[in-house]
Amino acid sequence: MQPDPTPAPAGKTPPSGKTLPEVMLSVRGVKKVYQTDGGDIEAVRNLTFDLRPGELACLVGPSGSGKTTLLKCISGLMAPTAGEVLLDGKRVSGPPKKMAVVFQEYGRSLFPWMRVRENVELPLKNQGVPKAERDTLVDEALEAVGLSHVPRSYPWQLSGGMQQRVAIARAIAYQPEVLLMDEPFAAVDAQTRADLEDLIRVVWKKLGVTVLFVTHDIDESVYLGERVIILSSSPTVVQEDIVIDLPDERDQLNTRALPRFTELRHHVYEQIQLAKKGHRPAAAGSTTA
Amino acid sequence: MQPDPTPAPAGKTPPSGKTLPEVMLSVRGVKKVYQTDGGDIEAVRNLTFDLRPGELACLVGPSGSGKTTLLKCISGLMAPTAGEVLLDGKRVSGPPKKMAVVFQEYGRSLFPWMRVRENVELPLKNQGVPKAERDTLVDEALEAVGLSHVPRSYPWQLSGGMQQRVAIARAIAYQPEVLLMDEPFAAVDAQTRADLEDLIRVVWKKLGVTVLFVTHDIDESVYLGERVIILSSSPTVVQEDIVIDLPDERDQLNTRALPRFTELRHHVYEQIQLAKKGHRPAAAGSTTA
Amino acid sequence: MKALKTLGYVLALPVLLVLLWWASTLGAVNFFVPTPAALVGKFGEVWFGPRFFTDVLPSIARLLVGVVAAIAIGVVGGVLIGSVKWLRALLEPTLEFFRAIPPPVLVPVLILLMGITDSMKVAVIISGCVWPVLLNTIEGVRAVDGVLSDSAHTYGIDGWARVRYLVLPSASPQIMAGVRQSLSLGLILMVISEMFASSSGLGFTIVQFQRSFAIPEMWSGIVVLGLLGVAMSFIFQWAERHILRWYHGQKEVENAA
Amino acid sequence: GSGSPSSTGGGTASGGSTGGAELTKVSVGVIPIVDCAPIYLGDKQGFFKEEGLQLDIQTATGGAAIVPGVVSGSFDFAFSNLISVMVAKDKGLDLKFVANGASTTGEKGKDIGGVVVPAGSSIKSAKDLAGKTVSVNNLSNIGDTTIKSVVEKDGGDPKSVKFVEVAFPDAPAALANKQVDAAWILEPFLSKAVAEGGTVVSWNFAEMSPDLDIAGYFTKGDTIKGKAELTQKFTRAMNKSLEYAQAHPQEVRDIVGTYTKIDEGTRAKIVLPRYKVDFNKDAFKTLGDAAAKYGTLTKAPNAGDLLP
Amino acid sequence: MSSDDPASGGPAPSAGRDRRPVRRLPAKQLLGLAGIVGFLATWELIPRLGLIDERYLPPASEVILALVRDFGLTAFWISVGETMAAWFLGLIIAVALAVLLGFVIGSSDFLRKATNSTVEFLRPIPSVALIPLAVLLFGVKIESSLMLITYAAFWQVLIQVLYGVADVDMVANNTAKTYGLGRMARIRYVVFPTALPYLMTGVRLAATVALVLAITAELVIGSPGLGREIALAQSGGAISGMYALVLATGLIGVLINVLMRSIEKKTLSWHSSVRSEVIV
Ligand SMILES: Nc1ncnc2c1ncn2[C@@H]1O[C@H](COP(=O)(O)OP(=O)(O)OP(=O)(O)O)[C@@H](O)[C@H]1O
Ligand SMILES: Nc1ncnc2c1ncn2[C@@H]1O[C@H](COP(=O)(O)OP(=O)(O)OP(=O)(O)O)[C@@H](O)[C@H]1O
Ligand SMILES: [Mg+2]
Ligand SMILES: [Mg+2]
Repeated sequence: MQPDPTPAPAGKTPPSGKTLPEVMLSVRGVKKVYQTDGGDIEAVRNLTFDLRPGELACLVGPSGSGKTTLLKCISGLMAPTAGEVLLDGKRVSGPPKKMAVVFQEYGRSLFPWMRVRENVELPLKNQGVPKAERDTLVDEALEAVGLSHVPRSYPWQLSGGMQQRVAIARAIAYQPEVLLMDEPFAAVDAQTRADLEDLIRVVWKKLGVTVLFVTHDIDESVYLGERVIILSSSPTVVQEDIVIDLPDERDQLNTRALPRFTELRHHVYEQIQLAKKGHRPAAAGSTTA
Repeated sequence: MQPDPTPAPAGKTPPSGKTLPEVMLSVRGVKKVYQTDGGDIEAVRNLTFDLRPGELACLVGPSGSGKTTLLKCISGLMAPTAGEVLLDGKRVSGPPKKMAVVFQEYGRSLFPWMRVRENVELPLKNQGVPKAERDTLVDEALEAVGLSHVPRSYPWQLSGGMQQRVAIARAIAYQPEVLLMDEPFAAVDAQTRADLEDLIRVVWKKLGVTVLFVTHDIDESVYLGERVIILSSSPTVVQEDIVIDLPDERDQLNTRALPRFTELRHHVYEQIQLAKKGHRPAAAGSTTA
Repeated sequence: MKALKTLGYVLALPVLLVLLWWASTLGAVNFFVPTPAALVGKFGEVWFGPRFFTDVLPSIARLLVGVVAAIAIGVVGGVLIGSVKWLRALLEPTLEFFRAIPPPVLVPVLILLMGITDSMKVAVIISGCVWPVLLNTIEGVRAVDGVLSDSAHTYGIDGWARVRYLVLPSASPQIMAGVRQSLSLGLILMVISEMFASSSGLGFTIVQFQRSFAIPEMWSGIVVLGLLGVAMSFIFQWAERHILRWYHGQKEVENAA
Repeated sequence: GSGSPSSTGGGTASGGSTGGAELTKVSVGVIPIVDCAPIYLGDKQGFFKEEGLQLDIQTATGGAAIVPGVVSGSFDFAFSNLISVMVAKDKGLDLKFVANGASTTGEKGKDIGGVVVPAGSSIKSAKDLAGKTVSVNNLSNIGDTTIKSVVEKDGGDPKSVKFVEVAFPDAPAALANKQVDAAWILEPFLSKAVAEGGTVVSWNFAEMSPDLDIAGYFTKGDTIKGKAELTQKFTRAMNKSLEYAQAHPQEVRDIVGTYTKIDEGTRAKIVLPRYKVDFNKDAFKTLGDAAAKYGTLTKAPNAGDLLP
Repeated sequence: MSSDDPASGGPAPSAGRDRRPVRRLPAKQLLGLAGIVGFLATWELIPRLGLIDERYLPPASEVILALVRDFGLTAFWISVGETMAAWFLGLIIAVALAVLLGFVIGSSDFLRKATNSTVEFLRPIPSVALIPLAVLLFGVKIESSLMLITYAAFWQVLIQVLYGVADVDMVANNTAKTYGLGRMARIRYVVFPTALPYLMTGVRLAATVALVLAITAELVIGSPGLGREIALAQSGGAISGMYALVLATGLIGVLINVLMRSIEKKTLSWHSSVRSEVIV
């Protein structure tokens, strides 16, 4: 049914011709079907795209289009029904090293029996990072998300937005090579959100980390990413894959004021609306829809 | 410390002079201090505002400023440390009848042991609404949030955004007189969000329900509300209370294009930035800050 | 003031029940049901003497060893069986088999294997006490929240670290329920272990009283068991409050409506 | 008592022929051991029906259930060893024997119980048990009481014998595994233990008194006073059964197979107790005095109060 | 109304289409069987190798043979029936009482505190110590066993229910509160499902405790059933026969567990412990 072996480029722009040397993360013909007692649910039909090392891509798509599912497949938490995910050329079969994921359900991803600081510290401790370095990393991360005043609170003593920021701090302190984030700013206020957006870009540049960022905020996807991957509605394929050709130095006021920003934003918006209406890209549409 | 008995208007514009006859929900000098083993945390210092019957007010404020705390006090789930909440002139001491709350932690507010339909149906069933009427209400609500295709799924088989929409459907189907919503659209995509915003306004008009709507999206607060109440950062007081003087008929394209919309939006944005920076309004600032 | 209130909670119902019992013994006297006064009289006479050191203390020592060992075995085994699916499938029927074997039948086999020793008695205690801990641990481990488990996975928290930081704390509320069960079961099994192949001990003494129709003495022994149970449970509840502080905190804060 | 086929079989079969309506029901608590064979046999022979009694034989496994059963009235009569009843009487329960149950054969070398040591043991006679560990089925009961008095008779120190509780079925294993130095064992395990190489160093019952009665049927004082006629009927039928059993050992061996799980081979070999009607008062007194001396009883019992 | 077709057909979760999990069962059952076989093999070897004398612990094969012989006897099945009747009645009474009291006590802070000491006092009282009382009240009949079974099993369930009730998710509970669900409705729709996994563990614990006590009571008191048969075999020196009955007891335990597991699978399909087994 689906073109497993051939890594057919579903989008337009990524340099999918020269695959091997220049690819960090490669998603090839991934399909996921959930089996429930009410019948099978095809969450993702056929997704193929690549991320270069150090790329920052945003993933947008209608609610229920399979973004979380895809992230779970990439992080090796779930095996795809068909297709495969390659990380650094190796097939992903379990959670890879040096990958951090910020889950959509932030409230449930923090350990309620650990204080904020311990939550952030745990992955580092587990890796054997020496105490002194660990302390610096944790302090910096908490400072960066604006939570340096509550290190000794338990997660359930924090507001929703604060909990989400703890999860972000944990991911940043971990200094991963690949960072997957699932709507990480959904619960924070506009101002904090802007600050965090800039934080992500700073971290990304500093560490050279490959980032896949799921968001529902179209402005955010355009402002943050080098690329925006738009998913169709379920059954899901890649609707479009746009390169964001904005200047590399971004700034909340100036970048957002650029005419090109508005253009791109508008384009993404239209695509999502198309996706919601059930329109499917030519390449994938040929199979069934 | 705080001016409990006198319902001093903390904001500017609401018609707080003629309190008794025209007030549905009255928050008077509410203060909430959480007691933890790490010391007391003053989440809310002193909040006073009124909502008229059938008013739709949005509540915005920095992350951790106590919005969720306030909602819990209003819904009678938590007793305020000082001050009181009056609903229809009666002091709230437990969850009042005909009030629906959409919680920020949507994932945990759905019952995992019930299917989507049962989750939405439960409050109605509990109220003794006859089966036929119940079915109509549930169907309509699920249809309205775009979930009529998954009534027999369990909540944990849904995506984050879908779960959140189930919680919204449950609140709508309940046909409450007062509706409290805590960032109800945080997990849904832009298009769905727009649709849901319009849905809330339709329901609000149809049922004449009093709505208090917490959001982080400034555009949303301005687009939705008749009033926007801005909270200061912690310790929290009302930073400002703005009447949104946009035409009553709103429309995603036209309303958002109005110059007045941009103006208001800008104003709210500035106030939140002030709040984040720790600036406090004159009335409350006199106490400590 | 607070201490007084706690004391009230602890004593009110027992006092009420003792009064009821006293009232019910006012009329007819039954040989097998002594009056509270007779019981109290015997209590001091029987238990505050050399018997305390020769019978009660050794029993308590065995009980503690047994219960602690049972908890350790139960938790370790439970974590293993709960997290490894094929192991669970492999062992579950066999474990259920052993669980259904009554200790009195098990005693002869244990005597064969271990002789008439203290360790045999401890083994009897363990054989009964592990089940609540084991079962609860297995269930607790199986019920670890999916999102939390995923988080741990992606941060490379595997193996022992996963058990220590994720599995154990998350299962701890349920493990504690099991431990609490096994404490009182331990007391019961202590008595059973001393019913066979024994010549001293608290349980032995109680059974001996029972056989020789020293009924008030027997009931006074049962009171000792009950008091031991209360003492152990209070110590346990205190420990639990510390171990599960996050859990109770989480529940209580929001419960304070 | 639906479990034991003999009681139900006997009760209903002849109940039809004699007109069951006039029969008085009596429930008797027994322990399913060889010693209780006469009542089963008597039931089968119709001795109880002749007295107008319909037996309901209920089995219990030990004194823990028997005495409360009699006190509460669940059993009209019950079987127990002498010491258990002495102890209960000593503690203030109003109990009295109504019939004999089983007695020692009185023959050293061929009795129903003895103290067994493994082959090659240094223990040669009763006095050597001093300082050794000896297993009995129940402490402070007939086993340790008789052994202590035999040890004393033989010149040993009865106080230095260390008794532990091991059930009869487990005793041979405990002995073989050297967990005890000697084991007090009753039939049917005694024959087995001897066949497997054990040596009996003391026939404690026979050595204590060749006429020692070991167990009997008892009831509570209320029954004797309130239902005197019933008691007399039961005693008569029981005595008849005892005599019949003593006269027909093969029938005893056969009927034992119906209510126990002793296999036929073993049944053929085991030593049967002596079944006799009258209690031996002297032996009773010896036993009671010993029990009082070794602390099982607070004071020596009065034979007249306990025996019929 | 327009969307009636898929939805309102049956809002009640009828367990009609549960065929998929069944396919998996054989592998699981095979493993379980392998476990049992391994255990039996060990048992067979211990006496065969002389670690324990064959006279005292007969090899498994001999015991199984004896058990198979028992299977042919009506008396055996009558005993099994008697034991199971006592087990079932005792368990039902214990569970019913414990669930009732557990929810009442558990949902009131006052009651929980006030009953705590008494509960803790009564729980460790061994059923065997209550035998004289039981016999005094009921004689050596099934009622005695019932009283002991109920007493022992009751606490197991009660404690589990108390813990389960305390485990209610506050967001879920608050949600229910704001939608006007009263105390009873909350117990039914929120507290009960939350406590259900705890309750199931409690019932599984109690089911075996009840079995153990049914056997023990029959063993010690002598009321009819498998336990008395064991005592008879023991006192009759029928060692293989005794172990055969013990084996039968264990098998009943395994069967009870299979039953409990299948009930659990039905009632807890939504719970993450069961869920995690279906997915992945
Ligand atoms: N455990 C599950 N069992 C069955 N179906 C599932 C499960 N998880 C997800 N699905 C289904 O898969 C589809 C995609 O879900 P997913 O969570 O990946 O969406 P998403 O893109 O993350 O949506 P959102 O933006 O709302 O979070 C949905 O239709 C959902 O119902
Ligand atoms: N259970 C609790 N125990 C202690 N402190 C708490 C508790 N719940 C909330 N707080 C504190 O109260 C303050 C306000 O929290 P609240 O959840 O009301 O904020 P919020 O405005 O809803 O924030 P957000 O927009 O991030 O959800 C925070 O500082 C938080 O740490
Ligand atoms: Mg998602
Ligand atoms: Mg909040």
